[in-house]
Amino acid sequence: GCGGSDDPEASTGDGDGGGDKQVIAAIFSGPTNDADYNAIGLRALKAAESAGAEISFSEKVAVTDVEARLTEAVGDGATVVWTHGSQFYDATAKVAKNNPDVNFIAEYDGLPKDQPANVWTIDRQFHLGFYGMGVFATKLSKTGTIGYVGGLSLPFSMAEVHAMEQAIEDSGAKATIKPVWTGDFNDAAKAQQFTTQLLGQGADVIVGSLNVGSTGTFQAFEGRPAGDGWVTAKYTDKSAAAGEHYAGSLVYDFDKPLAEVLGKIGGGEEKGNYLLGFDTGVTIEMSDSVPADAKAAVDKAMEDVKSGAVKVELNTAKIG
Amino acid sequence: MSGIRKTFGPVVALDGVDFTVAEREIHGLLGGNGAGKTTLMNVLYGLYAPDSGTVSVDDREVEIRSPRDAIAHGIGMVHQNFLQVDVFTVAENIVLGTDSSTLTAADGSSQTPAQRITELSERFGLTVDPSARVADLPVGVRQRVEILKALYRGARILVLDEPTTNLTPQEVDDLFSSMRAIVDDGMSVVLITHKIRETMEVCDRMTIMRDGRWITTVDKADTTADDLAATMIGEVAGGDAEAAALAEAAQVALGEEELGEATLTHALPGAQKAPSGGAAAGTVTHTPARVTVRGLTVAGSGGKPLVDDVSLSLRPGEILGIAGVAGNGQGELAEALTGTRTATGSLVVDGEELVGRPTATWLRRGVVYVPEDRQRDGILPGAGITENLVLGSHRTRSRAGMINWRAARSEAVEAIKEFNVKTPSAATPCGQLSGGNIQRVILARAFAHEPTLLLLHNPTRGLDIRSTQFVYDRVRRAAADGCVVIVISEDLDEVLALADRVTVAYSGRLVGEFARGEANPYDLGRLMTGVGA
Amino acid sequence: MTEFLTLTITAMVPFLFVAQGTMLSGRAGIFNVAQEGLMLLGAAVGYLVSLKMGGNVVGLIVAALAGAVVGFILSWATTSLRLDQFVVGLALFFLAGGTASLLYRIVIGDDEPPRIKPLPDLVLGQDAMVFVAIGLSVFLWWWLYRTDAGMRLRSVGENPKAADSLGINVARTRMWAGTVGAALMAVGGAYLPMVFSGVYADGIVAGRGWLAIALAFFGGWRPQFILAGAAFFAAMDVLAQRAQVSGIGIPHQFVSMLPYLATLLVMVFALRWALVPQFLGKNYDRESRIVG
Amino acid sequence: MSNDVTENPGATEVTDVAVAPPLSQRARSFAFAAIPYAVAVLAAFVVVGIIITALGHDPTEAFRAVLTNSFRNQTGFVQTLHKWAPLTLLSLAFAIPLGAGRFNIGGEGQMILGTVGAAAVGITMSELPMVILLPLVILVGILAGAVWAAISAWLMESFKINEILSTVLLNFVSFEVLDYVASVVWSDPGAGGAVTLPVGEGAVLPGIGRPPMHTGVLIVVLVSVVAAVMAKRSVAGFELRAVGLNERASRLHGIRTGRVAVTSMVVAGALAGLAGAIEVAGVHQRTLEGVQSNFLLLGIIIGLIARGSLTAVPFVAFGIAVLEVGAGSMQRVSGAPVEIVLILEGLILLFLLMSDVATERFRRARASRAAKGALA
Ligand SMILES: Nc1ncnc2c1ncn2[C@@H]1O[C@H](COP(=O)(O)OP(=O)(O)OP(=O)(O)O)[C@@H](O)[C@H]1O
Ligand SMILES: Nc1ncnc2c1ncn2[C@@H]1O[C@H](COP(=O)(O)OP(=O)(O)OP(=O)(O)O)[C@@H](O)[C@H]1O
Ligand SMILES: [Mg+2]
Ligand SMILES: [Mg+2]
Repeated sequence: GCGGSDDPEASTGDGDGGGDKQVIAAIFSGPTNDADYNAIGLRALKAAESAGAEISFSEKVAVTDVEARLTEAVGDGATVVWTHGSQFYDATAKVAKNNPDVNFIAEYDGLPKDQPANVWTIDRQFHLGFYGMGVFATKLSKTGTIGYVGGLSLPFSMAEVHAMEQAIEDSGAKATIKPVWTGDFNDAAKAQQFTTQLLGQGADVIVGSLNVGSTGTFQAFEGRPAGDGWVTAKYTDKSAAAGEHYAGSLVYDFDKPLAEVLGKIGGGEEKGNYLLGFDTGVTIEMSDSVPADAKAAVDKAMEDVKSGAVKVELNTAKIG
Repeated sequence: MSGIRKTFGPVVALDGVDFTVAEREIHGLLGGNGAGKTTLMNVLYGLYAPDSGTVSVDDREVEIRSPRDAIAHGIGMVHQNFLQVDVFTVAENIVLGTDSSTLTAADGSSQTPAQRITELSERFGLTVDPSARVADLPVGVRQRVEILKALYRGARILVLDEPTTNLTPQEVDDLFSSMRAIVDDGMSVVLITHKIRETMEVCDRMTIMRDGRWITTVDKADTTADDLAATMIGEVAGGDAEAAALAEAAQVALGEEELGEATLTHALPGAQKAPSGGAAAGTVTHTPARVTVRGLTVAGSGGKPLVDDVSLSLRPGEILGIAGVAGNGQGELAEALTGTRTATGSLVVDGEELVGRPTATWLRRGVVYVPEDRQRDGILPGAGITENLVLGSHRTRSRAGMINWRAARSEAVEAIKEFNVKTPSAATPCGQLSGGNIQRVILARAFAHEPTLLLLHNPTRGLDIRSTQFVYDRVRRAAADGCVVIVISEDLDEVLALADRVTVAYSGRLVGEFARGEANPYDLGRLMTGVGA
Repeated sequence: MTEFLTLTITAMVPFLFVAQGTMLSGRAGIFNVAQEGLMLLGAAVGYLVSLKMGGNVVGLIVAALAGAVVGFILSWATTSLRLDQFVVGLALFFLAGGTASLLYRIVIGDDEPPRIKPLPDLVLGQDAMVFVAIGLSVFLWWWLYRTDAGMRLRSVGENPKAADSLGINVARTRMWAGTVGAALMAVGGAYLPMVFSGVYADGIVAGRGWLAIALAFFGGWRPQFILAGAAFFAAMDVLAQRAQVSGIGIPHQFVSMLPYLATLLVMVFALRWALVPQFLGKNYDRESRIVG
Repeated sequence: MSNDVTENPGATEVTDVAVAPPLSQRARSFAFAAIPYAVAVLAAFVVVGIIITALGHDPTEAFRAVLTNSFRNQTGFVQTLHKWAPLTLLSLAFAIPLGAGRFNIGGEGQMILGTVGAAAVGITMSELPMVILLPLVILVGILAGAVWAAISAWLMESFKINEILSTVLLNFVSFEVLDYVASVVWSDPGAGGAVTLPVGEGAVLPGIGRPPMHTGVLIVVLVSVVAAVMAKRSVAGFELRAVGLNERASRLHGIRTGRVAVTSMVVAGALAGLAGAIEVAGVHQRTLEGVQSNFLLLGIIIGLIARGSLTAVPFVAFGIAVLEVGAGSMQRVSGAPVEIVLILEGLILLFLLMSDVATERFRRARASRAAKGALA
């Protein structure tokens, strides 16, 4: 499952993708077959391809190497370069400054300072989504203890937890959140161990904010009767792998955002910030086994956030 | 074995050697350092694959690809430096590689390894404690373990590569009686040694090798010690002069302090006793001491110190001989006297106190140590001869922290010529050299230091007659230049031949003292065994 | 408490397999440093086989075989060709790791991977491999210290020249010890998807291979101490997680240091058992007089 | 036997303190040595080429990327040098203690601490002018790395704790330290990874040329020259190797073996720390999770391929850097799956070693034939 190769010699590296065919090079942090964050990235890229763009990509790119990959991509004549994952923003901005006649799409949580004139950012606004997950978890929890399993304790992760706390407050329930960080978004074993401990400590809903590590959270439910506890995931629908305790997932979709940004760039609008939210491709998919009231509450929450009836505060203050 | 040829890169170690051992005989294998003795036996034992040549056992040609085959053909070997697993017990080392479950005694009844070991050690007088860790054992006992290993595997041909070099006189005697018992049992023994006395004592026949070639094989009956000495030394090309020069070492090899002179003179015409050390002639007797040792003590793990309150006063040019049976603290004493082991007390060289100073300082003051265990303490096996010659003087010779290797290299080439080190090049890793040649490298290094205090521990162990004589001459020359020399040796003849003054190491202390000439072997022997003390 | 024990034991198992495998090769003188790659390979093969051919047992067996192949290459290259053990080990680490994710990509493609059935509990809520791992440790101890063959293996790692001079085939001994050792490492890797994750992923091993090497040293290259060491390390790890879950004030980064620092602290008082095989990582050349 | 002592035709040891053969010879043996290596790389490409084709991609494209990427243009070359710098330093950090027979597997931990130290200064004192800040950043990075290594050295000397054990464990500790610094202490709120805030302007190594090559590369050139000379000619270099070859004999000949071993570890740490400081001041202007990349493993490999010869290290490192930079772009250019890169690197390593054996055997065969000839 890999990108079709483009012939660098053929495509002249002439600047702003205005008008003529866009040559897109994408950078992914992990394997594109992870059925997770990178997979949705590749899907969006493929969508752009079928929309007529020429694509190529590198996967499993470490942050330390991204600058090299980017410069090469530009050197090989890419007109639009997309880095999928906000850990790549700094390198992207840096390369963008050095290559003013190429367009860049980066991801960033918030509004970056001195964003170059040829850079679009996609702000993932995870806190909005996790407000919904907070409502979801509160509805599902009987014990009133909710486990949050994160990877690295990054600012966006803090924002997610705070958003969930806000959701609990707004709903007036007295649930509490036990947040833990495994130190690695992809270490399923650690996720499984932490989840087991959380369940042992009385949590009955586990909200996962991991990548491939999420399978560990599912695995921790093995041997528990159905209905005894719930687990949720992030980025993609994981119903196939999760099993009967799977309540749903906060699903992100980059097809539309990427297409729209590419369109704007094609239209000559080279700089901007694209906000991800329930109105632009984010939804909470819930499995059928979830009780109706929970479903309703979540749907309402998503509406409120969308309409602005609920203001979710972006709070990255440290926890634990 | 016939037509055996073996080369190591450029080195021709064996050049078409023929060698035959008869049944029920002890066959001496003699030859200078690097003659190829060890290599020949390693070929027989399947450790080295010969380039050409054949081996037959009981008149049947056999192919020996590995020690496994050798063992299968009843060949056992005791190596020049033991091959034992230090962390294993004696019993484990002996039974290693065999099937301990299916043992059958002579009478066909089944037998446990322990039983077999005790049986063997009784039969051949090789007493060992099967449950002891070999690492903790004195060399003499480890020697027995090596022999037992071979016997345990039912060896019918037993090769002993310089077995006596690390043994005390008593142990040598024990070993020889064991060897007798072994041949009386219908086996054969090959004994590699440099000591003619020993060969004459136990061997039925001897083969002499030189420069990787077979020279001659003779029956004990038709030869004399002196003839052997002559043949080993080689065609006395230089005639009387060379013969004379080697006479003394030959004597030590013969171990005949008194007769030596007489017999040797007709064996090697023109030989007469070489002049003794510079200080001996009494002229310098009144010059002040150059090295003074007061109450030098090395604490032992138990209550008893390893080196116990040793005091000495040595004049320039004096050669002090310290005789003694191995294991009486000689090693510790040597290290304490050369600043390589923590000690208390005082040692003053040219008015400077050295105890407590780092080893480097001792070296800078010209304190030079020729250790007993060459492989372990003497050389950097993986490094070339040049580096090994630089070791120790590397700091003093350096300018601005840099070593001039070009100079070092040419010095090395000189030293190799002067000390007759048999090596393809100055870059050859020292570890590849034969036992004797390694010692020559170490000596070359020692004398290059222009020592003020030179301590040699068993300096000629494993050296052939030529090298031995060479060492004696160099020691005397150093003494003549005013260097203080201490020779610690378990070889009484050697001590008597070299020393102006003789004392005896007994359980960490120095007992008795004889001026040259007064010392007679019998008194010394009593002191060495603690009787006289 | 029982939960704590269960977690500890389960966490210990993969370390145990890999560390004992490292020990077995090491006692014969082969210092395998490809653990990380072997575990990945074992995990991928174990997962894929269990998934496609059904059944963890088959998965474990095939994983072991895959590991054995890599181990054989390592042993052969370091005994017959006398190549540097470290470099070959690291090269095989790359090869095995690459092969693992390539196999996964070929078989699974871009689809979402289904989770395989976890190993069933045998007794006391523990799966069979727990008992295999502990049994293996006991067996290895017995075999190494109570049998002729075990003694031969140890002698090859301590002083191959001595072993050789007694007719022991150094090369062959190292060959199979290295091969079996690597197989155990792969099994340790295969245990991960079968218990912790249900699926294979490139990040699944996450440095556990290197920790297993540390554990081999921690246990002084002796099966019984390695068992104890692995248990101790796993316990510390689980304890650190417990601390974070219970939400004590300390930042989790520091809590997570506990197992590593505790291990070092224990070593400070463990002089006596901290032994290493004399010829660990050193190739043997019969005709060379220079050791190592 | 005749003592025909020559000035060593073709020294067996390829180590620095071994007697060096005359230049002409070295040149010839160098050319002679080059061929098998080329063959080895080719063989690896063939094997991988088959795999790539089997997967339905174009191998020629892939290999063009791997081999030419470093030299195709300015950018590729600068990238290669930027990789070469830390690779060289980390492989020195492995090779130097190796000389004393110690295995420093802690290079990445020491480097990470180096980045942390450098970033700490660069962030907290960001206002200082370059003349003060930059040297300070480098210095603190070096110190941090040295201290981290000193812990292992101390455990090794005082408690006889095997350095492999301690360095491996300390690597894992250093990951946590970095995580804490990058996601708690100086965390960059916008970043989607554990990344610190950028360091001050004054903490950035000036660049040369277009695209800019950071001057850290020059520092590394300097360091590797010094290291090579020290190893070859200096007393320290000699003592280091002596300790590695025979610790007892070294001590008996006045070498402070313990001190030498400890020093070698600390120096190694300092070099790894310098690598960290250069990555911060030259490449990232900050420290971040994964800053250590795979430099440790590659460094070890380089050190071992160079057989501990500090002179050879920079050259081997350059070869590996070319491979790394090229391999990185392979997928985007050819579409071949990224795992292939690992397989390719593994195979190249294996085949390189094997070619070594092949040439060695060939040389021996020639030598013995020559010897026989001389005899006749
Ligand atoms: N493994 C080896 N590698 C290289 N050269 C060797 C090796 N073994 C022996 N030689 C060389 O072969 C020659 C014969 O060595 P050997 O050890 O057989 O002599 P030797 O008769 O035992 O001398 P000594 O009495 O000093 O032990 C020497 O020049 C030695 O350097
Ligand atoms: N102050 C001292 N008092 C007594 N003996 C000493 C003293 N210093 C050194 N020695 C002895 O001399 C030997 C060599 O000393 P030196 O310090 O040069 O080597 P080292 O101890 O291996 O070096 P380091 O101390 O760096 O480990 C030591 O092993 C010790 O036995
Ligand atoms: Mg010999
Ligand atoms: Mg000391």
